[in-house]
Amino acid sequence: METAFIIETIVKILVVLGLFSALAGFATYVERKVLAFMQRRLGPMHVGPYGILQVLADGIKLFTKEDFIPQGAVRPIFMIAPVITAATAFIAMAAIPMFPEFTIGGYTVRPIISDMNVGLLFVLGVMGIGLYGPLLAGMASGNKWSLLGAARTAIQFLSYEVVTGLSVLAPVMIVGSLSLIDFNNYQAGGVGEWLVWKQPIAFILFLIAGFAETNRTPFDLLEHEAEVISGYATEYSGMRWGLFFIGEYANMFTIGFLASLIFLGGFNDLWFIPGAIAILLKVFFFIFLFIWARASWPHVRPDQLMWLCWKVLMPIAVVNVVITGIVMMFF
Amino acid sequence: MFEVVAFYLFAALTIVMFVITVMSKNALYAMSSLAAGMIFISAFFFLLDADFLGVVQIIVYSGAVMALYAFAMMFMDTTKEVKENNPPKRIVFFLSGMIALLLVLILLTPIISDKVKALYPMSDEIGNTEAVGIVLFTKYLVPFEVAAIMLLVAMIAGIILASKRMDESITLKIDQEIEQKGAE
Amino acid sequence: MEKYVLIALFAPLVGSLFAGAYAMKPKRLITGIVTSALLFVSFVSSLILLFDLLKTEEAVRVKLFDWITTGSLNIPFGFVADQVSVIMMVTVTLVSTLVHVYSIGYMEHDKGFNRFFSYLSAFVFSMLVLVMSDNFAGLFIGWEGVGLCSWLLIGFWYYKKDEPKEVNPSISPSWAANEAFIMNRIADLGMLIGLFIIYWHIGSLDYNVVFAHVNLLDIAIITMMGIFLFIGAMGKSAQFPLHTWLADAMEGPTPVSALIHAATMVTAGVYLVVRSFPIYSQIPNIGFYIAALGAFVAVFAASMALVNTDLKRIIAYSTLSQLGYMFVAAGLGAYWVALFHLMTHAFFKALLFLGAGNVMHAMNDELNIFKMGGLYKVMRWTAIFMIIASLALSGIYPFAGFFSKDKILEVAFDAQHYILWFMLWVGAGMTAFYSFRLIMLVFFGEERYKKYGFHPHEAHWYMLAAMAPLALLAIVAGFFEEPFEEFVTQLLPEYHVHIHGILAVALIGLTTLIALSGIALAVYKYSHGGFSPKWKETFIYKLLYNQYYIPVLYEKLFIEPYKELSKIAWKELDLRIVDATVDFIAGIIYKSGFAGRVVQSGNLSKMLRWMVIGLLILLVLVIVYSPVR
Amino acid sequence: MSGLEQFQDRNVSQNYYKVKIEPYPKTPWEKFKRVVRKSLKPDLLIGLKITLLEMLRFNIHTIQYPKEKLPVSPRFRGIHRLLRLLESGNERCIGCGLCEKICISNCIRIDTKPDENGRKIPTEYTINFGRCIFCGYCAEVCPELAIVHGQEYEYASEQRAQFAMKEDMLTPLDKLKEQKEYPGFGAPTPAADKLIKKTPLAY
Amino acid sequence: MITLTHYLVLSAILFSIALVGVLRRKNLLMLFFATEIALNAINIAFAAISKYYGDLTGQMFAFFVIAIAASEVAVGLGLLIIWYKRRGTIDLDSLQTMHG
Repeated sequence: METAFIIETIVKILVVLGLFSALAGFATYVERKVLAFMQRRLGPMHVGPYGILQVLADGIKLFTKEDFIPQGAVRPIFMIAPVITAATAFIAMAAIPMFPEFTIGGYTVRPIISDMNVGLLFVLGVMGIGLYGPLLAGMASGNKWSLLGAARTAIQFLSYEVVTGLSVLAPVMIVGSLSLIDFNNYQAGGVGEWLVWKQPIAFILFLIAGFAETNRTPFDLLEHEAEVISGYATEYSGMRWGLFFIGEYANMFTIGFLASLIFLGGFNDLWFIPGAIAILLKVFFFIFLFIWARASWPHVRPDQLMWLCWKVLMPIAVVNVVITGIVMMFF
Repeated sequence: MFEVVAFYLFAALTIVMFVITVMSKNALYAMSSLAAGMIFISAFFFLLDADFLGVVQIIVYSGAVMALYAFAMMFMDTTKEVKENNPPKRIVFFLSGMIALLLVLILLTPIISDKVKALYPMSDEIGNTEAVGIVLFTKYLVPFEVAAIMLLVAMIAGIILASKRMDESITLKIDQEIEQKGAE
Repeated sequence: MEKYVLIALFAPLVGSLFAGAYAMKPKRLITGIVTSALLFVSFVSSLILLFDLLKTEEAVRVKLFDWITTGSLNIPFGFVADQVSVIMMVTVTLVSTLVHVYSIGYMEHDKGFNRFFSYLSAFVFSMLVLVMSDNFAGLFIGWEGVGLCSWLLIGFWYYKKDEPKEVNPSISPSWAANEAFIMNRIADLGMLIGLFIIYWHIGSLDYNVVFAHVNLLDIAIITMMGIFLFIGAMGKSAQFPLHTWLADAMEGPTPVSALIHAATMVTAGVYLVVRSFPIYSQIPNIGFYIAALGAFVAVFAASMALVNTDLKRIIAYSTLSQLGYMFVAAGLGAYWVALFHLMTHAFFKALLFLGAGNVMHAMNDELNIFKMGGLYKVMRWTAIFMIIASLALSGIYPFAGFFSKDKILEVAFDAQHYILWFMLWVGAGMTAFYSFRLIMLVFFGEERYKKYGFHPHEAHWYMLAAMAPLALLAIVAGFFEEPFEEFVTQLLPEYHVHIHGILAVALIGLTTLIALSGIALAVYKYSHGGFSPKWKETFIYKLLYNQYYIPVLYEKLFIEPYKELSKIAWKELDLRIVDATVDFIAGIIYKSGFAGRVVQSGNLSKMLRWMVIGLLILLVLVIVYSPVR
Repeated sequence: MSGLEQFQDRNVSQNYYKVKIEPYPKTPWEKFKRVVRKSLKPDLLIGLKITLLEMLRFNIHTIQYPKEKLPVSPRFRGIHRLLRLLESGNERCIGCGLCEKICISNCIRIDTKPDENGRKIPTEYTINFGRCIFCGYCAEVCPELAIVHGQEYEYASEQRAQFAMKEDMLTPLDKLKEQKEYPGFGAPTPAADKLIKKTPLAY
Repeated sequence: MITLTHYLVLSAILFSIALVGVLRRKNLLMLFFATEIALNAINIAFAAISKYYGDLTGQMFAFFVIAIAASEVAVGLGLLIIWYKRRGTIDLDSLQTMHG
């Protein structure tokens, strides 16, 4: 039993690591293509048919590029920072149930690495730890643009973590559990049972905060070229930069999974679509949404970002929680 | 088996991290290793079936408190080595070593009687989070509210302290500056 | 009914706190309006209590909480609204409501507007505590409270400089405030001794308990009680040896004089004597002494008022004189008469002061009546009000003063103290004379103010409106004599006058005659240019004008020896013995501090090291004394 | 009004209209209202709709450059070309040195010698393309239309030597037939004669 | 088997490390760090006792300790930054204005 458990866990970890690394790479291809189409361009076309091998080419380039460390940097921290980003992004996935249970040769597999009863908080917490990657990178680089990027990281992540937490609080109150599997099971009754109908405001807030936490366009201030060169990543090159990149895309997938599980019915069967496919469709919708928004919207100023967080989103989230509480108490 | 391995592994990691924090010349090393140590400590909480405490440790301590430290450190040059004239090592290590020794002695001798009764026994039926919630909002409601007010006060204090005018306080002024102000 | 008691008591406090919140701010009209409104609430509650008491004849008692409970001493915060205190409450709240409204206009341009209303309302609260308390301790709190508020209000313009007499005949407000305060403390010491005696012998301060047990005590002890309590009353009511502060207290704003130094606070002494009638009725000797002193003050003060040229001081002396009348009544056992005169006097004296305030306002705070004259043309309403008040003061039928004052004269005659009666009779004539001397000099005759370049004008309509109810009461209050007597004597002992028929009519006639002749003399003399300047050279005039040289006497007799004594105590006693001892001890501490300051370097790191050493020691102690067995 | 007239009409003020700029919010409450107003107005969604529609229409304008190239304007100032006389095949350059003089970046060098007929011919003609700024003065000043700008714009090279080869610029003899009389920047336009006649002269 | 004693000893060791930091360091920021270590060491002891005596009170105290740490950081860091802005150093010796 114990050995089987260990083997199963290791296999799951490897699958998640490999799959999501690959998916992150693929997502970059998708992003470039979709952005290009939305801007009446073609995107990568040369490597492979329709540029599909561009991912591979990028990978080769990143791996073979010189790993450059500036003289003024604090070496160990500088080196470890990208690993933190990537690692936390993957650790956060440990508590996410990706698919419904399935059996292979009479052995039931639960596609979740660790089912803990504080799963949701764990995911959010570990994603919060992800802020150390950019933060330490910026502080260790010995470069003022990096430092500015790090400062922006700190304020943006810290502030929007509050909104994420508060917006998720209302669904948590309704479901009465922090385990994501419970969330999924709560919405098993079909589209009508989805929490998004009960908590539309929480859903929107969660999405906005998700954009901010994954450092996506309207809120991509950490590495905004016109202002801080490339932010915390200014001094990075090669695979270390690639790790930041993978971490970011993995975080996008995490947010996609979270949003699907909490608000959009998770991996329950949707009409004729089996659950596994349904959740993949939802996650890819969210990925597409991230890209779509990047193509459509300009980004905001840092002070607007803070203002939006503390004076608009957080009060709305608090009011939402209070109203939810009142409704639950009296009805 | 797992527990033993995990305990010793994390104990070693934590101790190493904290020793780095305490001994390091570089503030950035100290901060990073401290943050790492905090996360490793949350592992103990998970081992001790205090899931919620562990998650809170990660979110609050590592996520917020240490990030605040990092943010404060951005005001200083963290890549430089911290220069300080440390007190003589012998005194420091003698004092701390003695205290460590005494503490271990005290804790190893079973002076804690076995008759301690659980006031709020943990039940297996409900999860840790729920149990914590129940105790927190019944027996510890008043301390909880007081803690909330304390946090609010701290928040307001932090905001006021960080506001622009505060570094011009008259009480902190050096005499020269005061005279200068008077002359204007 | 309890809630009305509490409302009546605490509404002024709320108003005071509200106005006090704005104390340091520039003028806010709202403070005046709110405090006035709250006082009106208090007045209405008092009226409700009064009518309730008329119907049920049962006193309302409220016990808020225990204040002091140590050993056998138990002093609760208890309040009672019985016949006496309700009368006082109604009077106090009515007068103070009107004074508040009046002050909105009077203090219009003062920078301490909000502060003024805070103090004024605080005074009313203290006064209500004084009259409503059901024990001597509460009364004493109120007693001290009104003293404090009086001090604050007399010294309201504390920033005015203290100038020598040659430059400015009046003294500085802060000096006056301190004088009043110190005089009152001297008297309060006597009162405190009285309270101690009561507690020592009876073991309680509650009125009911005290009055129930007082007749069981030795007559000497009761006499002591009566004397010491009366010393307190003397201070508050400014009776003879302690009377100087009242005239000086006129340095405060005029509404303060109207409210505190005419209508309410100074009558507290009378109230005290009336309230403790069971004590005083045991000791008629002391009562007679009180009456004699009262009669003396009545004439004494009236005589000083005859020649004074200061508008407010004349009225202040008149107040003194009237307080003397009240003490005569109280001393002779006619407590309800004293209370009745207290009430009517409150109305017309407040009216008189408010009128004086109008005149002062019109004359830019000029107080010398010889600089006024002919003001009737510009200040008709004020003049009418003041004439009404003066008529009431002089005791002319049908004004209120006639009924109450005449009753006192009757009582004096009836008690067969004919000398007292004669003094009071003379006093009545003097009262009439100086009242109308004032009226004539201020409102009629030559328009002297034009020489000094004043431009008088009538006061605001609402100030006049605030005076109107007082004027009305000054006219009609006397007709309530019968119901008043009936109401009050439910609690106070009845006093029947045995004079009937011709004798009574003759007495009334005599009194009216001297009052009328006083008026006639004043009107005649001052409409024909007043007395000749030669009169000012006479000894009598100088004596009266300098207040019988009593302030000078006090200066020589008490203040200067005290200064000498203080000097000796400072130079010899304090410096040589006390300071030397203290310095020696300080020296030891200094030296040890020098030696030990190495530890207290202010260096956190070093301090932390000390802390850890302490922790180490504690841990060693834990090991040594470990509870393992 | 036709397109050209409309373009040439300088009296633009009649078409001016004022853009309504709402006053900048001052109080926090106004700021909040503005955010609500802007959030509830479907501006953000309209942005999304536009990009989505563009994607679905798939109206791509990309030129896949190495495979496709856009035509170049005749007045484009690319790599210089040295021309020959069409009839004889001799170089047009007479070695006057005007181009050398006028070149503002000093990148032209000419060496000349008299030939057997006593005429001056250039022995060396180099343009340092590392320095040339393609201003076109040399072509404009040339009295013989010997040097013009060609259409070549792919300059990149790995060797410095390739930036100054006279052989590369000079029309090769076998391609003489393909050389046009007025090929690029610096040559008069084909209709130059007509335009000159229209110019009124004082004499 | 891991017993309560293991956790308590670990807690004691961590606390002593914090003590070394408190005694040794002169940089105010480092002092703060050492304080955090001390608080965490205590938290481990609380959670362990809570587990081995089957009582949630220990965990409650750990929560309150975390709340206190958060408040301390908010206020302490504000003061620290002000001090740094004014003096350009956060060395403990620079805080000393008395001569002792």
